[in-house]
Amino acid sequence: MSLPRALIACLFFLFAAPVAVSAQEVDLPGSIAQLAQGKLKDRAAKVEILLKSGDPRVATVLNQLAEGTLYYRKSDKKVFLTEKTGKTYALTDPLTGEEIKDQSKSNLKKIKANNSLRRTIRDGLSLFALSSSDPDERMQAAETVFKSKDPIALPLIEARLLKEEIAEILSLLNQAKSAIVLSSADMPDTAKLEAISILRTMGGRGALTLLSAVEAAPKSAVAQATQLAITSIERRLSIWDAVQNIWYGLSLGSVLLLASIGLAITFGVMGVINMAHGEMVMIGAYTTFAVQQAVQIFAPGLTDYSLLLALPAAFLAAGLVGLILERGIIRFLYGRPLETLLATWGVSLVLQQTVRTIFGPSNKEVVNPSWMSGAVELAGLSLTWNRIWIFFFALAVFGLLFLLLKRTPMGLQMRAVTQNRKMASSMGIRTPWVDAFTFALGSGIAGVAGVALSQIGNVSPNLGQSYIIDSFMVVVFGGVGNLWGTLIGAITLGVANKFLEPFAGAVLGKIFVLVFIILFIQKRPRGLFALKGRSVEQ
Amino acid sequence: EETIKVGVLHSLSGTMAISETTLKDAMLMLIEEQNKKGGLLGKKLEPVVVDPASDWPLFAEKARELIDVNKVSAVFGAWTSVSRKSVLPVFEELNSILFYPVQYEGEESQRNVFYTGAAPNQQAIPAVDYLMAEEEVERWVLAGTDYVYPRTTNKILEAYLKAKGVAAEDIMINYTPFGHSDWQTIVSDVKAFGAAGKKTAVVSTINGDANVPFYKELANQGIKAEDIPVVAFSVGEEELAGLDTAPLVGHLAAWNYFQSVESDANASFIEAWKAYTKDPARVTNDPMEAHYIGFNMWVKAVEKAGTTDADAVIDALIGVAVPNLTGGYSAMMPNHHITKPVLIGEIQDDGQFDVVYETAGLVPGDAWSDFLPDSAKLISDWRAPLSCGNFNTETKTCGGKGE
Amino acid sequence: MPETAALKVQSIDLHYGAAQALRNVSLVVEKAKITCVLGRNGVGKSSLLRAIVGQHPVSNGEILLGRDAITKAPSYTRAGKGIGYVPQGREIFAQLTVKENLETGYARLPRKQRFIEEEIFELFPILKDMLSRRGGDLSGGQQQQLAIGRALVTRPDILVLDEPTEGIQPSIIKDIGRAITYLRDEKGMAILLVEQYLDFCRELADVVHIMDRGEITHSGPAEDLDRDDVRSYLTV
Amino acid sequence: MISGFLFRGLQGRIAWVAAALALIAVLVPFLNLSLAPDHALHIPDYAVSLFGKYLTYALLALALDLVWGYCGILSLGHGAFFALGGYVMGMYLMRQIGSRGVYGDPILPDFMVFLNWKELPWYWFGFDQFWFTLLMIFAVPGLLAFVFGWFAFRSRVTGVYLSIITQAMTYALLLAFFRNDMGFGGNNGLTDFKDILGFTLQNGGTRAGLFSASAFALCLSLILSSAIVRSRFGKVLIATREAESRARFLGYRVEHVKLFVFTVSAMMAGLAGALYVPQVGIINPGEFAPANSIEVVIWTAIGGRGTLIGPILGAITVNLGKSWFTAALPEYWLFALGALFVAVTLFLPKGIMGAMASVRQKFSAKKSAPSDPVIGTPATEQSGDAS
Amino acid sequence: MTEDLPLTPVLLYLDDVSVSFDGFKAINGLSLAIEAGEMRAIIGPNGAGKTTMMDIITGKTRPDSGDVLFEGDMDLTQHDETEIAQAGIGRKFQKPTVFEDQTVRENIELALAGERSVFASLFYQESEADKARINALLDTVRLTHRASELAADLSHGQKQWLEIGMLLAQDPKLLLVDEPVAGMTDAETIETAKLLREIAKTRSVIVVEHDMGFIRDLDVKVTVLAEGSVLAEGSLDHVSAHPDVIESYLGR
Ligand SMILES: Nc1ncnc2c1ncn2[C@@H]1O[C@H](COP(=O)(O)OP(=O)(O)OP(=O)(O)O)[C@@H](O)[C@H]1O
Ligand SMILES: Nc1ncnc2c1ncn2[C@@H]1O[C@H](COP(=O)(O)OP(=O)(O)OP(=O)(O)O)[C@@H](O)[C@H]1O
Ligand SMILES: NC(N)=O
Ligand SMILES: [Mg+2]
Ligand SMILES: [Mg+2]
Repeated sequence: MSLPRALIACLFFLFAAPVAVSAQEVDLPGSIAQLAQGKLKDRAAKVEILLKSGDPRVATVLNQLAEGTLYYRKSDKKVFLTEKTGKTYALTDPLTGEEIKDQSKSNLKKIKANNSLRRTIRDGLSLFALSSSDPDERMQAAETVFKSKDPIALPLIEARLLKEEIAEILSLLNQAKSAIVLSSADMPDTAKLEAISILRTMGGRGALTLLSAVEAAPKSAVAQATQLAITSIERRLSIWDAVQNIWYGLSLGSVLLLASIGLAITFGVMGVINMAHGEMVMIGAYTTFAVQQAVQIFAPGLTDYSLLLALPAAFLAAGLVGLILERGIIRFLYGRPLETLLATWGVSLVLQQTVRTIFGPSNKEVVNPSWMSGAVELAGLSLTWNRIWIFFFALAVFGLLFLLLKRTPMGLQMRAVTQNRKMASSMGIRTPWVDAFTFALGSGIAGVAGVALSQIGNVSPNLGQSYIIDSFMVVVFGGVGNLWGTLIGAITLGVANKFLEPFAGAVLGKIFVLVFIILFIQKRPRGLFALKGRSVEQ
Repeated sequence: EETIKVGVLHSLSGTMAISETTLKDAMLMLIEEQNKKGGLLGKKLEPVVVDPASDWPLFAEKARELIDVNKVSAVFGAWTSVSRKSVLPVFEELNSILFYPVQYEGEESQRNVFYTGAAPNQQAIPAVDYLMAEEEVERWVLAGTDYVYPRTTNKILEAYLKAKGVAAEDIMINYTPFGHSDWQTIVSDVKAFGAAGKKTAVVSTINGDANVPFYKELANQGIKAEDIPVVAFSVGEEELAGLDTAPLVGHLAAWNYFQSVESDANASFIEAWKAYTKDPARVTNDPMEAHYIGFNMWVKAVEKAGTTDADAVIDALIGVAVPNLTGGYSAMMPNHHITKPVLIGEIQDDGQFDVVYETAGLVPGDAWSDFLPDSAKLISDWRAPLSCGNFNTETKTCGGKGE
Repeated sequence: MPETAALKVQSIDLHYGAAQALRNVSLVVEKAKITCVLGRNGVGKSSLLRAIVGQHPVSNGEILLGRDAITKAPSYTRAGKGIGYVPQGREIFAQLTVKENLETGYARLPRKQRFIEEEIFELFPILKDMLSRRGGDLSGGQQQQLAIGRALVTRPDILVLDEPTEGIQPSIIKDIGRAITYLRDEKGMAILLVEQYLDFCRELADVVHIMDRGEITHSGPAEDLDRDDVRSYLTV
Repeated sequence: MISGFLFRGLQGRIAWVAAALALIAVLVPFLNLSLAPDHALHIPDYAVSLFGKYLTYALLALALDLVWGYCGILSLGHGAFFALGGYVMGMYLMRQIGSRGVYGDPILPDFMVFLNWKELPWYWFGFDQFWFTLLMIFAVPGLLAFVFGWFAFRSRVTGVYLSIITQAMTYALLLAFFRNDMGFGGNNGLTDFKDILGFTLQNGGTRAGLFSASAFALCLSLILSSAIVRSRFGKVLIATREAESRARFLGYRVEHVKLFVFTVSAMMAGLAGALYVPQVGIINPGEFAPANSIEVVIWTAIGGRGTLIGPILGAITVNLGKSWFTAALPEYWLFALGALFVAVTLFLPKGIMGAMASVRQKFSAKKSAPSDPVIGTPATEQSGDAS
Repeated sequence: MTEDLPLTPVLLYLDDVSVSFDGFKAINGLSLAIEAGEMRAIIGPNGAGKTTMMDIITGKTRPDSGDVLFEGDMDLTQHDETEIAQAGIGRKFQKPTVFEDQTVRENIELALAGERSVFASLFYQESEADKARINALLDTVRLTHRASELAADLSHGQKQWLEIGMLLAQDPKLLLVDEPVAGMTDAETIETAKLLREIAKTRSVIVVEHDMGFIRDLDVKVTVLAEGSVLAEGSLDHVSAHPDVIESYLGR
């Protein structure tokens, strides 16, 4: 959001435009110097004065104030625009543009802003930006005006409406105009009716709020139109809310799927009650952190793609730990599944403490890459990018695993070995190798899940613990040993959770889901996709 | 060589290790520095560290061990209220001293415990005042983890807001389980709640681990501080260290200390801390400051009493004032809470807070909230002759003791 | 003189914990011959086979496959060297389909040999009908047929069968008998057969060993064995 | 008949251990209270309270072993019964506070007062009476176990499915008790207890008394459990564990068998919880945490499951280790404990009791009937067509 | 009970029973009547549905259609395994199934007839008569010398014997024996046939076997099942001559 030069250019152009009308003669150097004085709460008034000036240089100053890059020099309280270069700051005089390089932080003091000040600046500057040559800025300005409903903007919008060519911005401007029209008392009914119809097409909560606030004589055309618009919007909203909720459910389901899919191998296929599964996820998440750190040091340009590097790294790291675990401990416990619970519990304690010792006990910061930040608005839906990616990623991991298990000789060997190790060996299958591979695969997949989960939650030594119970619930609910069960189980529990949450609240909702699982198992004592027939009895 | 033992009772493993380990380190540093200054009463201080492992009954067991077996003179420890509640009878029975460094729900004043963290009136109420005055907030979301601290705080805030004329439909209260990680629904509810045209803010008493996914979801759903600010009471520098704060700039926290506070005491404390941990990136936070204050108060009281005997020190502590890290002095009051400044800070993209508001003077901690009907009647004063943690001003009896 | 012994067992002992199940057992399995082991319940027949296929370690003695000592080798190595095993109790992979059960035999085969020979389906047509049924759902006799078929998929040089006729209908027992003869005569396979079903054994075997209490008490060519003689060895 | 039945429990090693427990129930309070602190045989207060707690853990582990070791029901939710017993006792202790609470309310516990509750919820009635409390200590966990077991066993939920739904049960209770609206003090739980049956809790004598009660409770439960497993019913239990459906074909009503032990075991766990709470001074929803229940399983496994003495030894050993490590190696104790678990699994597959048995076997040539049953094969390894 | 109903001496009556698994008809309109005191041999190709039939009788599998009546009025399809066992139907499985973690003696003890309720078994005291009976049974199945060993340590054939012992201990009215002589030597097979004939004097028995010598020794009426229904019925000689039986079962 940093202020581009383009804005300044267009402000020059603006001098001839209506804003200039409201521009006042202001003592610029004095007012700017004033910013460095006094308390934060008095600063708003000074900003207002500067905004009135209409001077293009003011926009830069105010933007930097909002961004927190406006400083004054301690020695003489002179205000500067700053740019951090390495460890030092380059100072620019806001009025003369004169530059001073290599200033140390200790000579400077930041001029603070708070939210309300930033809001004042944003609203004020949006008036300028309405005519910016950068479409993105015009778009943002229109949105800001829609929120601020500042009547001053009305003539500016109308001027711009005549020139605007981009349809999207055009409609935003119309919406902003409607917002202003509806929230001002003295507008003609025709204008109001037009505004209502625009808002009706726009839909959404913002429109609804504006419409609900419309004051009109009962039974008047305006009142009726308003009422109709409100009903129409509400109906649409309720549909979109339901769809949105399904998406939340799917998204939660995909997180559950990721968390449990490795367990579907180590526990579901191999029968190892793997209490260290969560820690494999944790290892994946810490690998992501480590890779990100390394990328930031060695190839800062690739930071946005460090997740892609983290995927194989996490698979290998967690897989390797899994391999060591299998060769060192698990292999002595085949045929004694309950003992695997004890041993892997011990391993999970050790792994947690190891991570705590190496990385420290507190959360680690894993940055969301830009392509996983923010949301996409799709009709009435708001889908956040990280959830979208995770959803498809989970499906992809599931698909690959499914193919591996069902369609490859290795998959067949894995299943044979876990069903009857001795006989598999007598069929010529290298059981130790298959065991090690299978466990490492399950662990590696848990690690890969950790990469994804680091994007939405904590990366801390406790990370594994927060997923382990849910993972077991999913695998068991779906039916142990059935990969489809894990998929459908995860999605079902996710959606069920999200449908209960609005009624019951998050806490009771979760309790209901647990009770649901308990009751469901009564109906299907071997899970959703129970293996049937003689082969499983006893 | 005879030493004075100091117990450090913070979880180094389990769910709370994430917060408490730092406090253990801080205590070790404070003790080491005191020893460099020549110790106390001519003796060296010796820390005794145990790990209660985020397991509440284990807190009680370890407290007993520290006092009974290790014979410590005072204990610095606990974070969650339940861990404090768990050790409380032990300190009472064995008559020892506990310094508790974390903001909490209040409604307690015990002879053997000194509360150096904030009571609700030292954190929550000023924060709401700020939002009303500065941000002109009219609609409130009180979001918390479902446990006693948020429940009590929100109860107090609800009463306070209503007293200030906020309508019931302009308050939304929401509780989530510990470690809640899927915030999609709640954040979108907040968004909808805030779209009603009135300026809306979120007052968050969300605990520890649940914060990272909460803020990530806030950022991704595009809730900006300028539109719907979130003010948190449990998010400090340590918590922010696990987050990309760039999208969160402008969201708020209310504490009695921020690392960014500019004072000489703070500057040297931070320097010492970074040197002690050998980590230039290590941050400081409010509970650390509370330990800093509590420890210095204890040192001063022991010097004043000339002994580490618990009774003498407990009496000596009241009235002791030591420098805090924000540039003033904090004093121990007769209700075993301390005076503190209240600061509101905005999150910056470097993971620090920028102080945007500070109370004019120090706010004394109120053990018994004035906004809860049954609590409003109570006062605490551990000085003779009252010597009571919950004196009922109406019946003129000491609640807990007057039978 | 060419080596005619496919497998040599040289004075092995086998223990289950403290209990000894085999004492000083020696035996030779010749190429292209059917060697039959007879004995009452619990005398150690299955234990002997387990020792040979590597499912239970021996405490003493040696096992030679051709000239290689395989005494300590794991089962999969032995399978890889050509020992096919049909265990007592069938040991079907219950959750795998019939087809997958058969395909587990591919593990030791080079890629281009990974197919199921038509002969197997000719011998056990039922398997072809039930390719996609789960192994565990088959009837007892069907499972027995699957177990034999599965062992044949690996194209073994030595086929080790533990009471293969158990639970199988008479007509198929006859087929199995024919098949075993065919494997010996046409493929030169060495066959080691444990049986209780005396007539079956007498009809097929070239060499017969009789076990009692963990020892081989009598050995000799099949034609030398008198029916009543054997009966007397086998009575309780 | 009952006494004859119990007497059957008092055989062999069990008799010795029961006698030892009865002895320490008497001796420890004596050595703690009547000897001067510097006397060589004096037992310090700290040790009394510590071991009093361990005894309740041991009782919990014993209860679990009855269902897991003997009947093959791996309950990952036994902590729930323990916690419920604890809450029942906690409610009694809360009501004993009376008007001595901080707000001086004669009826309402403090946490209700400050959250503005106006009256006592119905489910808090009766807990001012000790006899009622005593009844509830058994009735509440017993009833939950009965209802839960009734459905689960009738539906033939077995194996991991059963384990996981017991985990779901305790997890749901955890979340429910965390809720302040439930009226059990939320996360802070029930605290600030003053006295039990008129005896001040912060008094050495009371603590010694509670220690004694715990030792006796363990002693009696041990005898009862031993009587159960030595009866023909005990053999049915093992038969059920091994081949449930085979037992059905013999005419045993397996679901009743399971329901009976599950309920008895839950009651024992409830008793353990009830004795635990006054000794540690707090009960909070954390006791419902699934990890707690898993730990109980681990104590049992370490001691040796399917033996009655094993779980007692296991509970005490692991907790002693934990108490010691958390003070001696506060930053590294998880390594030690984790390694211990792994080592026990690898080197003592049948736990401490199994190791002791094999040592004994080495000395005595004659092999006795094994008392440590082998753990069953996993479901995935079973094949074949019979039952 | 059978004395009361001399006109309907049918102990077990399967009426037009069918069951299918995933569309495969394992039992197809099967009807069969076993009289009180009768021993019946059942033969038939692998997969004919013999074991499935036993599963249906003992409550393990619910038929899709048809009735199974025991003692005239008890519809077995409405009862579970426990009730059916308590009503007096005992079973030996095709694959020997014993309690491997318990001793041979305990296995017999568990099977011993008597009250099965929780409280009865809690307070059960072994009587002299019971003890004698257990010893006698151990003798019968020739496992006395291994009585105190774990059943897991028995060989395959020994487990077969143990299971027969358990079946006898149960003292049922109807015994279902699935391939009792699989894995036994010829001599043992003869012994078993004798034993079964002895048992059949006092109760009904259904035997499934593939060993024709054994069936001949039993010398009873034979039912041939094929593809889930009755193919032929009569004496062994009669059915052996049946061309379909030769074709699908005996072979040439
Ligand atoms: N896993 C085992 N553990 C302990 N003892 C065993 C085990 N398997 C077999 N035995 C014992 O070893 C002896 C030999 O058993 P094995 O199975 O080799 O007999 P077998 O000759 O094959 O008998 P069958 O004809 O009944 O199959 C028997 O006494 C048996 O009880
Ligand atoms: N659960 C099931 N799912 C699919 N098919 C099944 C199932 N149970 C049995 N079958 C099939 O039903 C048929 C009858 O099986 P059953 O075990 O009753 O045969 P059987 O007559 O006992 O044979 P055998 O003599 O080989 O023991 C077989 O073809 C079998 O594959
Ligand atoms: N006291 C608290 N923050 O739990
Ligand atoms: Mg055998
Ligand atoms: Mg069959």
